[in-house]
Amino acid sequence: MQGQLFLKLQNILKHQGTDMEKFGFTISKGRQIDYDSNDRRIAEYILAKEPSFSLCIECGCCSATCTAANFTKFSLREFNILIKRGELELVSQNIKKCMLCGKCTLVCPRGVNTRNVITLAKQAFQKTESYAV
Amino acid sequence: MSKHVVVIGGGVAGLETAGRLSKEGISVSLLEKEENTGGHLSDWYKLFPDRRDSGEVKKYLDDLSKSENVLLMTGSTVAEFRKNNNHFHIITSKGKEIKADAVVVATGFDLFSSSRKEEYGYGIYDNVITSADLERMFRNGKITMANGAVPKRIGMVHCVGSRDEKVGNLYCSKLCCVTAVKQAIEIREHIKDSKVFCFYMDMRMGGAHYEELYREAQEKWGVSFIRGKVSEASESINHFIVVKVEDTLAGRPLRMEVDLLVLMAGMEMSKGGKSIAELGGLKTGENRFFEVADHHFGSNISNVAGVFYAGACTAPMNITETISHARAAVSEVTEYLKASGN
Amino acid sequence: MQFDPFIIPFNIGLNFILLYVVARSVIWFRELSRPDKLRLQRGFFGSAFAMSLKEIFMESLIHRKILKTNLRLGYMHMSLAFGWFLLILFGTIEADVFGAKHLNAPYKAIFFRFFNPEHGRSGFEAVYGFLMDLILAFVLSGLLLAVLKRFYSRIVGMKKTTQLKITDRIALTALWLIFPSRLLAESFTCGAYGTGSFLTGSLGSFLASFLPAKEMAYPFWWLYSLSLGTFFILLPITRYMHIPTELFLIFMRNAGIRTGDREGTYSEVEVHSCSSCGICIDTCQLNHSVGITTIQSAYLMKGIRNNEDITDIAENCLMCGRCDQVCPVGIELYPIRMMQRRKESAEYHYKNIYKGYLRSRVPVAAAKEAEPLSYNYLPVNEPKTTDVIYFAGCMTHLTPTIKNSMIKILDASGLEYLFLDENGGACCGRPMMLAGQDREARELINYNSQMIWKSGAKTLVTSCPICYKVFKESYHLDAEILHHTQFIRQLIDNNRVSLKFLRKKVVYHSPCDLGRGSGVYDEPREVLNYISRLEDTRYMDSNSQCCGGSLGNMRLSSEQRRKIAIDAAEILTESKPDILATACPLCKKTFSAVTDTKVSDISEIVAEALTSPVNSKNTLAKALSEKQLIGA
Amino acid sequence: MKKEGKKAIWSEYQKEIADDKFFYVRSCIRQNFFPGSEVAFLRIMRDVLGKDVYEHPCHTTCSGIGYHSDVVPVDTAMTVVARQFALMTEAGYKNYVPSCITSFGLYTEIMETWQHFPEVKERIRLHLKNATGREFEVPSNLAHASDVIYKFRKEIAAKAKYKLINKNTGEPLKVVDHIGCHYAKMFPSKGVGGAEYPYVLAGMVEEWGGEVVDYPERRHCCGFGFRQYLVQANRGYSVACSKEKFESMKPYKPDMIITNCPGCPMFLDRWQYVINEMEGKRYGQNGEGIPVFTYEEVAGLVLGFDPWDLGLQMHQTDCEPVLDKMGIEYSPEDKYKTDKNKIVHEVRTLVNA
Repeated sequence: MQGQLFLKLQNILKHQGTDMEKFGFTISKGRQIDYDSNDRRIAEYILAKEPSFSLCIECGCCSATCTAANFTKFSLREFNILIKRGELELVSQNIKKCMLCGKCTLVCPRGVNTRNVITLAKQAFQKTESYAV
Repeated sequence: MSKHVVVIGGGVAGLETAGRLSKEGISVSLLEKEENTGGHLSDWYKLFPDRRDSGEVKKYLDDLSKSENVLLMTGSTVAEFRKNNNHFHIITSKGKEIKADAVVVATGFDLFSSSRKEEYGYGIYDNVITSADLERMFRNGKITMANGAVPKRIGMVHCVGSRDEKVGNLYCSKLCCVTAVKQAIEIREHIKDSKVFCFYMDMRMGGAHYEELYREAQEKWGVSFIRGKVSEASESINHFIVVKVEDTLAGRPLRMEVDLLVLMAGMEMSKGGKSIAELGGLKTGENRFFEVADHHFGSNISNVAGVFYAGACTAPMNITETISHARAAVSEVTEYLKASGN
Repeated sequence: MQFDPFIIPFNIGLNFILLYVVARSVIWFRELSRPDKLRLQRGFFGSAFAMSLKEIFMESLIHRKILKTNLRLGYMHMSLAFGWFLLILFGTIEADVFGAKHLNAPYKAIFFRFFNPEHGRSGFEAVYGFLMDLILAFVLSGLLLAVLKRFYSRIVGMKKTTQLKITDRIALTALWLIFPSRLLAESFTCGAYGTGSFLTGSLGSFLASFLPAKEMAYPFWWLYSLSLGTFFILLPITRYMHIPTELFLIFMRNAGIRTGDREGTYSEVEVHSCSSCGICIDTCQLNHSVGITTIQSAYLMKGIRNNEDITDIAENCLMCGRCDQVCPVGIELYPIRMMQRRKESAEYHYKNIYKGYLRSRVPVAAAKEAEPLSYNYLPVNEPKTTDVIYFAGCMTHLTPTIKNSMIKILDASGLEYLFLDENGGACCGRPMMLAGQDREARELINYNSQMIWKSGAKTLVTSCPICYKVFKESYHLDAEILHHTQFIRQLIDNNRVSLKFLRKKVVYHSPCDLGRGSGVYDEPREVLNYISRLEDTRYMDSNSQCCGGSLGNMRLSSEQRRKIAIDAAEILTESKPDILATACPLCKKTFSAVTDTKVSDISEIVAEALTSPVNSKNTLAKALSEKQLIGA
Repeated sequence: MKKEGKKAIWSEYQKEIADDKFFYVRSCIRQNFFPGSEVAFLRIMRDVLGKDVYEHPCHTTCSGIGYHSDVVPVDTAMTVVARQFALMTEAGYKNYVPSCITSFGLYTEIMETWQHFPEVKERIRLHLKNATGREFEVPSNLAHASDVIYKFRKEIAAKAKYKLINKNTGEPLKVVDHIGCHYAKMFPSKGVGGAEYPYVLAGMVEEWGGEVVDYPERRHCCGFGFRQYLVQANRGYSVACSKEKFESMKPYKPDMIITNCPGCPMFLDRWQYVINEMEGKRYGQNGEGIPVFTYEEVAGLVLGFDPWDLGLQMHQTDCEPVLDKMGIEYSPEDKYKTDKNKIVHEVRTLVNA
């Protein structure tokens, strides 16, 4: 234990090491969606090719019947919203969990072509390398 | 002996009641505190759900109530209100004394004064307006920000002064949601590439064709609906309004700058109604609207025999319901007059 | 030496097209895969050769299939193709018999009248002349229909014909000029010399009566040669390339070569054998019900030939396979469209060079490094060993009546079974495949296969035709794969279930993936016949319609799907049946939303007809049914 | 921005503040956060304004810091508060003035509770009797120290030697006012100007020549929530809150921040140093920080007290820029000299870090 403590102190004195080592805490990253600085081109891309995307009232019927959601954390309702808000991190990591089985399209009370939305989203992520799936 | 009825309030309900009563051969004195009748109707631009011009309904009501049986007294309120052996003595603020066999209270509603919701900064930040202000802008055909520029991104805050314990109004005003959707569509029609955001807790689109209007707003006009009650609005350095809300369906707080923020003010018991309640000893409910005798088959009857209610003074109502409620009041009055036989 | 300058354009055109066709065939043959080369060689010398000749005669000349589907359109094609063939054939004989030498250059046969104006005055020559005129009239009648079809397609009973490209237009005009210019040329020559038969002779003498026939004839002979020449030159880059290519196709098909799922010579030959005749457009429900007329197979083929961006065309299709059934040229349209959907993962694709006269194969950049697995979140658990596996499929979970009926039937059968995806298993992979994403589909296929192998099942029963087709085609299972209608059929045969007759008038909608997709037509109808009064409908079995709910199409809006479903349901329930039966959860869900007639799956009707006592515990059912068997 | 809108709200929230004979109660932590403030308050009240401010030697903490950290049960807190009131009654005073905003919040809460539930008050009376034998009276007027300074802001302005005005540009200093959350957020009617647009500090600033800045995150907490900064694991939230505020006020280029709570000046001042260390960001103009003051310090500066007597050298964000702008003479050399001019330990500040 002594050695480790000494190393910690040494770091503090020499001003290296991460904030965590120097201060014992870091500045918490906010969870706020900053709508104005987000990039919503992927949402616009999807909306242009699939107009029914605008009809979603976020009722969650699709996520309820989802085959993948039965096994893992995957909510199409949440992804639709996050895409519209330009929060793409979570979506790009999880979108390939979808099996395209089509149950969501079948149950959607607003007739949103969810299968096409997912496919277009995947294409869009492929195109923008920062979120390559 | 022809009967005489006093109708207090010259809005939609008052005009409809006066007109229908005169058709039954009953003479009416119609008291209206403003200089002209129509109540809020003359503030509206187009009406939901079919977005017809409000002038058409105004014209219908004016034609209906223009008859020699109806004595219109504008600019006068009720100073005194006494009832003795089922006659009513009413003295108006202009000193005129009226004797009547029955009274119909049609004092309607007042819009919630949005400045009471301090955290939204109405009256403080330049670009925070209410839905009534927006209707006026539509009527004059110009939607502009305080500095005259055309707004591109508009936010609409639902439930301002309704369903809100902090301002003492627990009830839902029922019509702000559909008004917001209607106005969102009108904004999109007036301003070409504008973008409208509605911040709602629940979309209460219960009336006929309301849901279709909601769908049209999404499908045709690309209006975005974000579920979350706006916590506060403040002004950024370039006079945009910063809206802070939690996007509850994304489960994360959200910050957004809008050019114009429209507060959908709810409906409250009117100031005139409150004074009539005191003068006439009329009971008001927990939400301060008049307490009706029975919610199913007595929604026009008050706790004082001979005094009847018509329209939104009993509860938030749209124009269709107000007119039907007024017609029901007329049938209650005629039945009462026949029964009392004096 | 009979020669005249006007024959030069004809000769150039003819030699060019012959050389081109030979060269093209050699290239195509060289690019064939080894097994296909062997098949083709064996095909040339075996019985397939005779079959091919017969098919060439019946299809390329007579156009038997088009005649069967649309008489007037068939006659038009037959008269042009068969008529022209006869003209060439008898023209050559004429040149041999009556000409100076026996073996003549082709131009001598085609322009025989020019070189022998005096010919045909009497005896046998006149009879032969009459025959030649008869053939010419036959061709001209077809030509007349073709011209009218172009401007008013109703004449030939076609709602819509394909739009044409510029080169197509020029080639078409050249084609249309060939026979009229021959008629006029021969008539003027006959008019000038007083020869010719009923057509050329009478027209000739009529014209000669007020025109200087001798001088007028020569320009028409030029026109005749020029139009032939242009037509031959332009042929390779127009849809008329289908004329030579189809011969090559017929030989390859009869030799046993199939399209497979990779672009190659056979798919290239198929793409160039499409004559854009428009029959696939006419039969497509997207055309009738939704008014979409730009995505049908004719445009897909044209798009591939001209290297256009056809993602929209490739993806907006119900994949119902109806156009496959009616294509007169017999092209396997379904696999070719799937190839276009798998564009990203293809190893190579074709590119036009020399303005489309030739196409070269271009290797596509190697696929990205192995992508991380998409479905490693699926739980790997040990299924219990069993003989029979019931795999409901995603869509069946949305139609619980089917699931419950199947459980009732399985329990009643007394067989030991495992309901593999009872609480929602993984998708069978076919919808992913339909979207052209094979790699992810393969992952799902492996996942499901593991479970099925581990269970050691001998029979796999599924309720969804979409799953059935992928189990059959892409899974490598040793279990026997049955759609539940086949399974019920087996139960009835080994009378494991006893069913009562339901006095119900039933019509059967054959789901695309079960019928056309997998060839299962009989068992569903037999089961229905066994327990109810099954009636026929306007479209049955291989040309039954699609319900519109297909997962093959990602682009249709819910409104468009409804229109297709409404039209299809209307036709199906023309005879006011009690029940519209089908064998697919997706069809059931789509139809039940658009018709008042009761829509049930065959399993539901069977469950209703079950007489033997049903109980949920297998063992108890087993004991009972054993007793019943002994007792029966 | 329409000023009348705010004035209309301010007029609704007028508060009754006593004008003399104050029973002053100190804060537990303000001495070691900003040592000069409480002394300055007493000096201003007694020497400058000539008010009677009595400080009972035996008064203790109000136990609010424990109560808000779930360490002290509410009955105990009430009994401690009752004892404070007992000291006040014994000393013959009726106007209770706590120096700390959290205490003010707790006193208001307890007095409101007693008013609505008299039986609780009797129970506490019994507790106090058993524990200390003392009797207590509820003060007739409760006002926070900043309310009192607000009440006499005009008198202070009259005696002012300096103004909150930039000497060389003549422009009023742009001041961000940050009100402690416990001041009015729980009981809006108990704060001057209400909870949304509190006027207690804005009144002082406008009276002394400054201009108040209204920036979007003005309602945001400064990060001093006990459970945020006490527990190291949460300290990241605390500095993140301050950062939100700094990012939001930066465009307005404020000259200084005025506060009235023990925690806000501490953290708005210290976190500027930490953020500079962690992210190298500074929110003031030309590479400086934004100096943070308590209202007593500002009053002292306006009255011409020596900055080092006010304890400004203890700030980690240097105050010299404001002193220069206001034109206050001060001697940099004896910044860290005690009255026996012995050098005390030098504080590592933002600029010279």
